[in-house]
Amino acid sequence: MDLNYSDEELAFRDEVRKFLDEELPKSLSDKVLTGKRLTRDDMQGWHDILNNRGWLADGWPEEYGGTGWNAVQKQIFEDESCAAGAPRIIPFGLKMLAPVLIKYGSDAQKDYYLPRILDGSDWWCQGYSEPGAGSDLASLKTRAVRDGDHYVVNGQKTWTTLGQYANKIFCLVRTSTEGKPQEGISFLLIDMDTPGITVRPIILLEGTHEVNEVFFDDVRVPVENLIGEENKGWTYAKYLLTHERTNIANVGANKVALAHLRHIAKLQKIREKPLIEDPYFAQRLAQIEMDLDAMSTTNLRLLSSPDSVANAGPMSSMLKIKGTEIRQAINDLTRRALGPYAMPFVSEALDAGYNQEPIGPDYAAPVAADYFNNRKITIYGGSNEIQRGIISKMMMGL
Amino acid sequence: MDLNYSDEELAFRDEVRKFLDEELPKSLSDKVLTGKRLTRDDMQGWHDILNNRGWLADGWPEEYGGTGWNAVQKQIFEDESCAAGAPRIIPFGLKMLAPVLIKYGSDAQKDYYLPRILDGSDWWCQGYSEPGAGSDLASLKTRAVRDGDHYVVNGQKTWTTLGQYANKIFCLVRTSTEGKPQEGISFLLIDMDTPGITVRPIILLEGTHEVNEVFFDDVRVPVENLIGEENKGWTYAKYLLTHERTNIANVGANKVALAHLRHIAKLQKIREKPLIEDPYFAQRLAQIEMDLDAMSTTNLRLLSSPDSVANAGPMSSMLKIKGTEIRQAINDLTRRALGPYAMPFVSEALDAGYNQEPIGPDYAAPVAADYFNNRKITIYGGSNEIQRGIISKMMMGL
Amino acid sequence: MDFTLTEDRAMLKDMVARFVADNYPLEKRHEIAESTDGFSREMWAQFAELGLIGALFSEEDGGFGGAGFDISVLFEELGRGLVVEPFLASAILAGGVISQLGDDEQKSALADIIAGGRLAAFAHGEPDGRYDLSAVKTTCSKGEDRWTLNGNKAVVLNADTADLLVVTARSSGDAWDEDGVCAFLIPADTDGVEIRGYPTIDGLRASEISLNNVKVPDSALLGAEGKAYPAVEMAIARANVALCAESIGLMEVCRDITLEYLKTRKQFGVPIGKFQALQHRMATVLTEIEQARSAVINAAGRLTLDRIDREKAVSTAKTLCGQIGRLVAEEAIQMHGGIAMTWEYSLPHFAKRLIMIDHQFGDVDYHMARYIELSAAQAA
Amino acid sequence: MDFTLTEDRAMLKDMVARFVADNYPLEKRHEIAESTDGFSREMWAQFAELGLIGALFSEEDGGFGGAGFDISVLFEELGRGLVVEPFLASAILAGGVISQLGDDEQKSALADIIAGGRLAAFAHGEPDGRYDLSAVKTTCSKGEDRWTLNGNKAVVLNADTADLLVVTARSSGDAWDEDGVCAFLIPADTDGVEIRGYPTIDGLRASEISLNNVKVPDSALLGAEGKAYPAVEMAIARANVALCAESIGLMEVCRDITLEYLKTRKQFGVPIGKFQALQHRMATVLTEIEQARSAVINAAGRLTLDRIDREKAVSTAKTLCGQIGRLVAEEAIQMHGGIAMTWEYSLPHFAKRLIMIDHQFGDVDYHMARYIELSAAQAA
Repeated sequence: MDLNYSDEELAFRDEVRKFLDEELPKSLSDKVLTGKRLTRDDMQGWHDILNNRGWLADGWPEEYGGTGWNAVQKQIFEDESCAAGAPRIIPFGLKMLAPVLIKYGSDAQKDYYLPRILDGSDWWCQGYSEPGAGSDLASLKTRAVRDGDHYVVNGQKTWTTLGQYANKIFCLVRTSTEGKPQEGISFLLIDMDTPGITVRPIILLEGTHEVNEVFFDDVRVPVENLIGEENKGWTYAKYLLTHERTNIANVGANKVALAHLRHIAKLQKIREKPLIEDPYFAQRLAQIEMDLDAMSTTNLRLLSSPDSVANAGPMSSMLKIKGTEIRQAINDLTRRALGPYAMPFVSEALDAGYNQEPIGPDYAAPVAADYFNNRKITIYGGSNEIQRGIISKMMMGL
Repeated sequence: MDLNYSDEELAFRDEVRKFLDEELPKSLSDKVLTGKRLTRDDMQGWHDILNNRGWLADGWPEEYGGTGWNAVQKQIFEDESCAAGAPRIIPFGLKMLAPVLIKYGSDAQKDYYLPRILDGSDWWCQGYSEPGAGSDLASLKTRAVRDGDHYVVNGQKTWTTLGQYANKIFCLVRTSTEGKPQEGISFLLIDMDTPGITVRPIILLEGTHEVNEVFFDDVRVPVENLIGEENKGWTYAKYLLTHERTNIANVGANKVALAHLRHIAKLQKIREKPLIEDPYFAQRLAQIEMDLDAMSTTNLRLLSSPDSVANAGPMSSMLKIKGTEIRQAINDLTRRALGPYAMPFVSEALDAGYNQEPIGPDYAAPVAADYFNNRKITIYGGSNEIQRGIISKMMMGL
Repeated sequence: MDFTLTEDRAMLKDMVARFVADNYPLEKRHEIAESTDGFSREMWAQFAELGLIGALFSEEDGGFGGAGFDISVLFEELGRGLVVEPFLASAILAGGVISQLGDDEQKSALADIIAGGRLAAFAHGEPDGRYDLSAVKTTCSKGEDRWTLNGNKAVVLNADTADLLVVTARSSGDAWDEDGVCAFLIPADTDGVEIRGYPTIDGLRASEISLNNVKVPDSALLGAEGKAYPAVEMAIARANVALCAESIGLMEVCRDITLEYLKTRKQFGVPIGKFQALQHRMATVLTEIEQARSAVINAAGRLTLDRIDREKAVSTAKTLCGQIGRLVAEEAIQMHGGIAMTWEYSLPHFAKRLIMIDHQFGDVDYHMARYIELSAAQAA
Repeated sequence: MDFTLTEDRAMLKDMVARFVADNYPLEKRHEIAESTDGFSREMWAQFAELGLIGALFSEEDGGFGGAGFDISVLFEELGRGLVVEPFLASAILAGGVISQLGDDEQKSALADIIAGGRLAAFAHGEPDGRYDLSAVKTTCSKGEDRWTLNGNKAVVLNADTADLLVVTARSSGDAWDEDGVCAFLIPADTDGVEIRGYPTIDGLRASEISLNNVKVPDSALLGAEGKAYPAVEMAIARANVALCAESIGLMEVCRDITLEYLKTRKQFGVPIGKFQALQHRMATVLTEIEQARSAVINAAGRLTLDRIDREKAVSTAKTLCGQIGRLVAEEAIQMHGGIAMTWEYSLPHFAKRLIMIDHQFGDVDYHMARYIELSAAQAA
């Protein structure tokens, strides 16, 4: 047992800091740290900078361009990136599709798609959920019918995050209705430019456009775009979801959000004293700090333990549950920290370039919207209820 | 809407206070208010005093000797009795069996048993639960087989509270194994002196003897001791449980326990200041006060509302859940209030007549034991999980 | 004790419920909330005609109600409809202060307010004041026969459409002194009054107000110089009863939408309401809503008690409604899943309002602390 | 960073686990706990022989361990066995102070303590002191070549069987000053020391001690006059790591017993573990236990850091273990139902100890407040 960074780890941290200091544009980190909305170019720009440095693919094997980092290095990179105000890396191609391609894709698929993910040629989005298939993903209905050397796809996907920017979508489609619902699912890669695809925005409860519906109307997809075997897509889908949950602990981002909350709590006054000195507020803040401090060790401990692969399912479920609960607690307390100034909501103030005087303190504008928006994190990627089910099935045999 | 007592209600309250002042023995209220253990005579003595005044049976129709009080009067009586340190009335005959007798008993049964409940000739205990039939009461296995004009009873009951003092037990027994489990159950009155009955104490986790196991070995019970019809006992049992839950809100007792906690918190010091002024403690205390203040109105509101009969099931479930949660919160906070002095446990110190110097403050002795003992209240009388099931079935149709 | 509504209030309740159900569907509410005014003048006129504004005033003031239970009955139904019209700003807050402190001349404005012809707003909270009732730094200094006001007011409900403002300012003492707080009734277009309106995240309108050498006549002073605090406290106590009652309406709508969804939405081949984990959580939601309702009844009924008992009941209600409102809103969203995250679905709009009520006139922590202080003062 | 145990500690863990499983069944534990001494001298001798007491001391002090992870590994296993022998009192607390402050003469007692031949106890807490570390009102006044001690000590673990006492007393300053606290190492049978032993609700033994004109020689003073506080704080930090680790062992036993029960106990025709409401609560229990374990690892590993970082980590662990321990104990009892209320079943004894750990050396509220103070000091 040793909780201290080794000399190598410290050297790595310094290297990361130097890189961030030199390469992360100030205009971009300012946007991130003040909660402004990012454009497609903002996100793509940071992706390209990381790719140039060879630090984009921290979860890939080195042979495909991965970094070869261990769990501690990954955490150092995440912590430092978040602290510096780097945008989050868009995960759909890099962290969700790529592991599936690497494990189950053909050589041709790997050779073609992986480099395009790295160099930004492709922006992927995810075609999993459907209006009738949320937590119960296996009940999906989008059909793909073989017609010569194409599949013809009909149906509808939903909750497609940043689908408005994507040129590719990976989809779960039903290729058979026989057997259990899981058994007739296939995993298809689809070009968003194919005729018959329509993207319709879904506006979220606080008014933003992050997610979309994607409609498929006789969309013809070449059979070589199938991953692995027909009707085996459920295996690949589950593999992907496990990877998604591992990323979802978000320790680094939570640390930054907590630091921002502390910053606000020092500036906000309650009866002329800093809010952070108010005993009730201090108690709520301390609780979150303690939870996150433990969570950070839980994260490293579970990710670096020898049995991490065997228990990947339930362990990542625990990380998902606790990570999202802590984040929601931070969002909630940040909202409270503002007092009455949580109420004003001038949506334009969240766009870069807004130059009117803020309503109330300059950090107030995104806070309530973030609280509402982040209700999603306990719902998506397998709701926390689904995660509890996984834990009780896999760890307890209940 | 009027939250104030009417003149008549105020007059009633004064009458109750005068009675308590004159009739409740100081030696008894001292024991109750300091958390000492009560003897059988203590409990029976108070029962007799109430009976002499005609104030024993507040839930019975007047024709059988009931008080004829409405919901508000009952609450006033409960509040005042608890505040004065009156012992709780042993409910098994008076509040559990009697309503069943009155609704489903024969005239002969009513004529014989009801007066004996009032005058203390009979001390009843409850034979419901079995080792394999707890929350799932309908799965009970104790058999009663008809043999001439007797039933022959074999089996085992458990959690029989104060069975060591009882001369009678009312039992659910299986008289048929056909149909659904609920359909073959009968409701029998059994004399504890009948040959074949053995009572074995169960010692609770804090070391007290409150509950028992009762074994039946070829116990012969006259058929006239059957309540209502054979195999219809489930209906009577459910009726009884609903009455039990209504009493279980325990608002008056909770108010006294809370007042005692406030008293302790004024005497306990934290860095030379009264504990009650500590912001964290004050917050926990205020939360309980607020919950109980609302609960007290919920209780009166639901009990006195016109649809109280129709919704008796789910309403009493809500009262049970909230009442027990509040009581456990009080027990928990009282335990914390003591600091290190929650640990010492000299069991004899809880018996009347113990005359050694207390360990720590004189109010400390019963506190931790009460906390542990009262874990039972969310389990018995239909666990809070069972109550949530009732609410979701009956109020929500889920 | 009696827990049934009087016949008059039962009628009021039915009337509002029916009107809102018939005339205030959610799409219409969105349209109204997004309009320039942030509410509908036409609706407001209809509400006035139905006597709903008058229900919040005593007969003496030209209304026909004004008691705690009148407020709670009305606002519960307004909550059910997510009504955005300025009942709180114009009637309860500004109207409430005028009613308590105004002379005959000033009180003549009440008739217009009740009739819906004039709108008033209550410019009291300040940028650094958070929820504290006496946090008035805006100054008023008296000249020959007029006063000069300087300062800033924060998150003032419906000020950008108000004809009249009730403005608080300090003639003596330090911020956080109760003594020295004055209230003035002034036209909203008085020189030096700058009002910057904006939407709130839950669909209301509020404003930042700056007061730059605002000159007002002596006759604008409401009540005695420096003695406005008790009336402010009382008006805000009534506002909190209104907000808590509104939250009960919101909670019950969230509950009902969720129950309906649990019965109809299928996953894994069955309605999700068949899942015991959700059933038990929903049972908790139902039980807690009854607790919140009781707290609101207690607060509405105790508005007539002594100050400390009144304020303790109000703080209890605002604390419990804040806690339980959050539970209800968050559980309703979580049990729905993704659909509850979308603008086009009904639930999130009720949930948003339910959460944001905690930010008006004191959140859970503020009222908990206030309750503790009041209890200590009572014990002393 | 590295989260695997060293080979030595892995062996220690296995050895203790095996010994406890083989020699310390629950019936035996009850028998031991109910004996006059409240522990078994025979067991103690065996523990000593196995080197378990020595594992809590550094090589310099004649042990072969003594680091945070040695404490946590050992106490977790002691927790699993509900072991009542005085590891905490004699080794961690009294031994820990002697080790830090003792001169060679005084430290010679450590060999006996490690060998199990002599028992020591730490008489520090006082009747009015609650959990505060500097709440020492017991006085010590210096005469020619001896000191006179007067005062009372409260809930002192295992004092009634101790041969030696480490007693704190104040030579200067007011209660709650850190400066002025002295520590003395004295025989327990010194004249004027009155010890009243009693059982605790979780099966341990503690004592009230009164010190009436207790005369002790100069040579009994541990370290410099009035400067014992830092050593007391450090000894109690280590005690809290021990208690937190013990609580992890207890939590895991409660979890395992409950899981087993959920799989075997049938109601409504199925094992109760099939009920989703219980499954989800159990998943929360599992997740939180991982959090508690992480907090203990952090505290054990940070014992060597600067005072503030060390104490923050300790307070974090004691807070989280207190909160999560209570969750685990209460949920385990509730999910069992009635059987968990009975003395003859195993679970409640683990649950009782788990709850009562919160009452030793600072409960959840105390450590939360302490954490906040330390954070503020760090920020300043």
